[in-house]
Amino acid sequence: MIPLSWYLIVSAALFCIGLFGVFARRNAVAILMAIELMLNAVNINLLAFWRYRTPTEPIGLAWSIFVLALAAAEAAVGLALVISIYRERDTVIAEELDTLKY
Amino acid sequence: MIQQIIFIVISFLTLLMGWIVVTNRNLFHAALALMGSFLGVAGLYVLLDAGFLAAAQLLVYIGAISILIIFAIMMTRRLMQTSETPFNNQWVLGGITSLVVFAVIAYVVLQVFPWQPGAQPFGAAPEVPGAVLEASVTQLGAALVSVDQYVLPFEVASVLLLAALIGAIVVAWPEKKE
Amino acid sequence: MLADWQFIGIFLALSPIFPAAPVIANWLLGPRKPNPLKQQTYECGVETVGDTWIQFKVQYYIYALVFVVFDVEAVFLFPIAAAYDQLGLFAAFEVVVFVLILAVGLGYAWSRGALEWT
Amino acid sequence: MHGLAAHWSGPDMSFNIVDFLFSLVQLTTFDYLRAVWEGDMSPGLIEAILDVIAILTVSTFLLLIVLFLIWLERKVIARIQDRIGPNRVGGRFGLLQTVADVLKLLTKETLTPAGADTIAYNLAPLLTVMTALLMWAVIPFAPNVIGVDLNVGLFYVLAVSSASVVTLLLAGWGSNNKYALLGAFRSVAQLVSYEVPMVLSLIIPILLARSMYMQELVLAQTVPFLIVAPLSAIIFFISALAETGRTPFDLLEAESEIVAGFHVEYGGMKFGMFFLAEFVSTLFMSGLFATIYLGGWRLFGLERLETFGPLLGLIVFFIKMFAVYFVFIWVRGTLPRVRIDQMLDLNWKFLVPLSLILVLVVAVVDKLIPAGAGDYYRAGVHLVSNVAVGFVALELLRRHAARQRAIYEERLVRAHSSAAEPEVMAEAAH
Repeated sequence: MIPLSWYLIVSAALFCIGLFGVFARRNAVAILMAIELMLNAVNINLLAFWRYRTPTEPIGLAWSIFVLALAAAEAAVGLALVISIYRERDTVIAEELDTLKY
Repeated sequence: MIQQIIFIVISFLTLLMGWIVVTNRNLFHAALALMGSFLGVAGLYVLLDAGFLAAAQLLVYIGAISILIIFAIMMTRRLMQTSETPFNNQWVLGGITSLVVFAVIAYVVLQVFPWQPGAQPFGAAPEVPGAVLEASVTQLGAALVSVDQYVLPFEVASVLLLAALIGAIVVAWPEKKE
Repeated sequence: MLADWQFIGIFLALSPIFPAAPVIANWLLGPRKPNPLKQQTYECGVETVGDTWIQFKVQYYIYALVFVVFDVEAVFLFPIAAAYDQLGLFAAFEVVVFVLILAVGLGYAWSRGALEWT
Repeated sequence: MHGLAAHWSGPDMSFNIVDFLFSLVQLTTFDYLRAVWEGDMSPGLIEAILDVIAILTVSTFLLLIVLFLIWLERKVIARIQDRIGPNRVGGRFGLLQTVADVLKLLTKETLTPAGADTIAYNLAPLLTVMTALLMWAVIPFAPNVIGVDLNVGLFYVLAVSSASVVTLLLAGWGSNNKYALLGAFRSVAQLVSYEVPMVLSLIIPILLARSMYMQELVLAQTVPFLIVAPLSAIIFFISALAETGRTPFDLLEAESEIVAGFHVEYGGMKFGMFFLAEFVSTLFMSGLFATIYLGGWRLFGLERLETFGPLLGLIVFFIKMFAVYFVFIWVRGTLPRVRIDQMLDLNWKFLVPLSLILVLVVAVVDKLIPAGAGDYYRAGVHLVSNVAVGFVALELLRRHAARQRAIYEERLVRAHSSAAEPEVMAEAAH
């Protein structure tokens, strides 16, 4: 007997922790990790609504798999960018990557 | 009752691990906590009767994405050794924003869905025969390739993965030295 | 459904006992006389120079990358394989297209020389 | 637990030692206990207690059988290399050799290297054994003996085994040692690479059985999948060799060439745990191979016998599992170690493309077979298509090898002619 709202609250909390990480961390890898947390929170939401609203149809399952694929693609490209930037600029601190400003 | 306790324990651990991910100075420990958080989320999936997604979470997030992250951490490590502050100078603002976002979402959620177990609407998961839930995996498989359901997102997902693979190789692979 | 996973949950909770018991027994039975020499990092008898950081090749990352892509592909293909009874020939062609699109990625990595261990 | 036999029922059954022993022989002990305890305890509690009993039994059994496996491996390897092997401790056959080794490990000092990351360093040996044990939860030992028949059975196995890769990174990082970290990176590259063909080859049994339930995978094997899909079985076997880090893919811990790899800094029982996990997971891979390719507990319907069927099934399963395990040892005793570039080339340029093509071929061929066709007809068609794919692959491999040889020989000849030193000429003259 777990109400839907509990899942939603937990997912919101996880999302906001991730959001805080994205806002506050300096390291680009850490920011990507925080984004992964946010994507996980999204998936909890999707599956919670699937289980409580349409458990007989695989809507939530299908979309959460797509989110999974998206997360994998995002992590792959994001981390490749971080590695590439590190090789060029010798830093992965997000604030120091500001050449576009000038 | 037992389910509620399990839920609370799992979500507490998940959130705690998430908190460690965003606050820990040591990036490797942050990555470990991230794995713990992923595992906790997989536990939530199991409570939601989505066993397949829990296994997929384990396979993709813990088995694959975490490894990518740890590889990236180790390849860019030199700067992380110095004891710098993990946060930038706008962390107070970021914290406030996150708190506000959380408050708004929580307020809306609790307005629509009551928090007491058993209260309507959706105070408890609807009763579904176990066989139906177990068959959801094959249902999912059939839906993924069925023309009037998910075949387009399915093929687009493969294109997305292809793009990610090629893009990441282009970005990360050093140019050949002539 | 949940009852099935109960077994896994209990297993997960109990399984640390089995490796922990011998390690703790080892800790209780073994001698405890640490000294700096014993705790040195093993580097073939030579003293350690610098910290444990080495320049890793991008190669490792590329392998993990291709692995991630094929792992996600497996997540899509497993439920389809399990539901293969309900599907027609057309579904088989969709699977073929799906796999071939990803095979292009593998082919690209190959032709770019990214799979080469140098 | 799925019970075939519902002999044990009735609201007021009491414990009876004869019935209990009989239920042990029938492998229906859990149904018996369930019937005995019914009414005394709530059903949830009964299930939980039975789960705990099952877990403790299986895990203890696995930990103990590793003692035997290590002895077996040493003995067989010794025989293959024309040695005697363990022969002092515990009688002529050295049966207690491993027990002595364990006692030695238990009395070693537990050291933590200076500067180690204590959390990662101590977590790694725990996690590696945990993942090795957790995989056994879905293996069907007999018709009615399986931890739990999950609806994602085989997928669960893959998920847990992929999670075990992380422990290597933990160990490598935690030790604060360059060699350990380098070893961990190499190991992870190997495991991650070989996971791709393994995952792809495991899609094929699922395609053929149309199910991920382990029991249904066994039930679907009227013709063992080793015959229906031999290529998939071979690919799985090769990648299982690599996943468990055994010869010819044991370059992670090539004792004779590099220091032991990611677990250099481990000693005593912590090292023992890595060793243990390696054996448990090798045995698991044998069990998995026996289950999905050799028909698990099936033996021409003999396991359907009324009373002793389940026990027979259990014995059959164990015989198959140990037969596969023996092949693992045999391979170790026969083949030399490969180089890391050869290993990765074999994977990415041969096994992965081959398994991709195989998945496509099996998927299409399976749909082309008319719906009403019998099991043997289907098996025959799949076998033919598999052999065709395998033949083409081998032919391509052969041509590639011939080309490589030609290039190599040409280079050799050129080196000789350009050098043209008197010594070389003299040697050639002899």
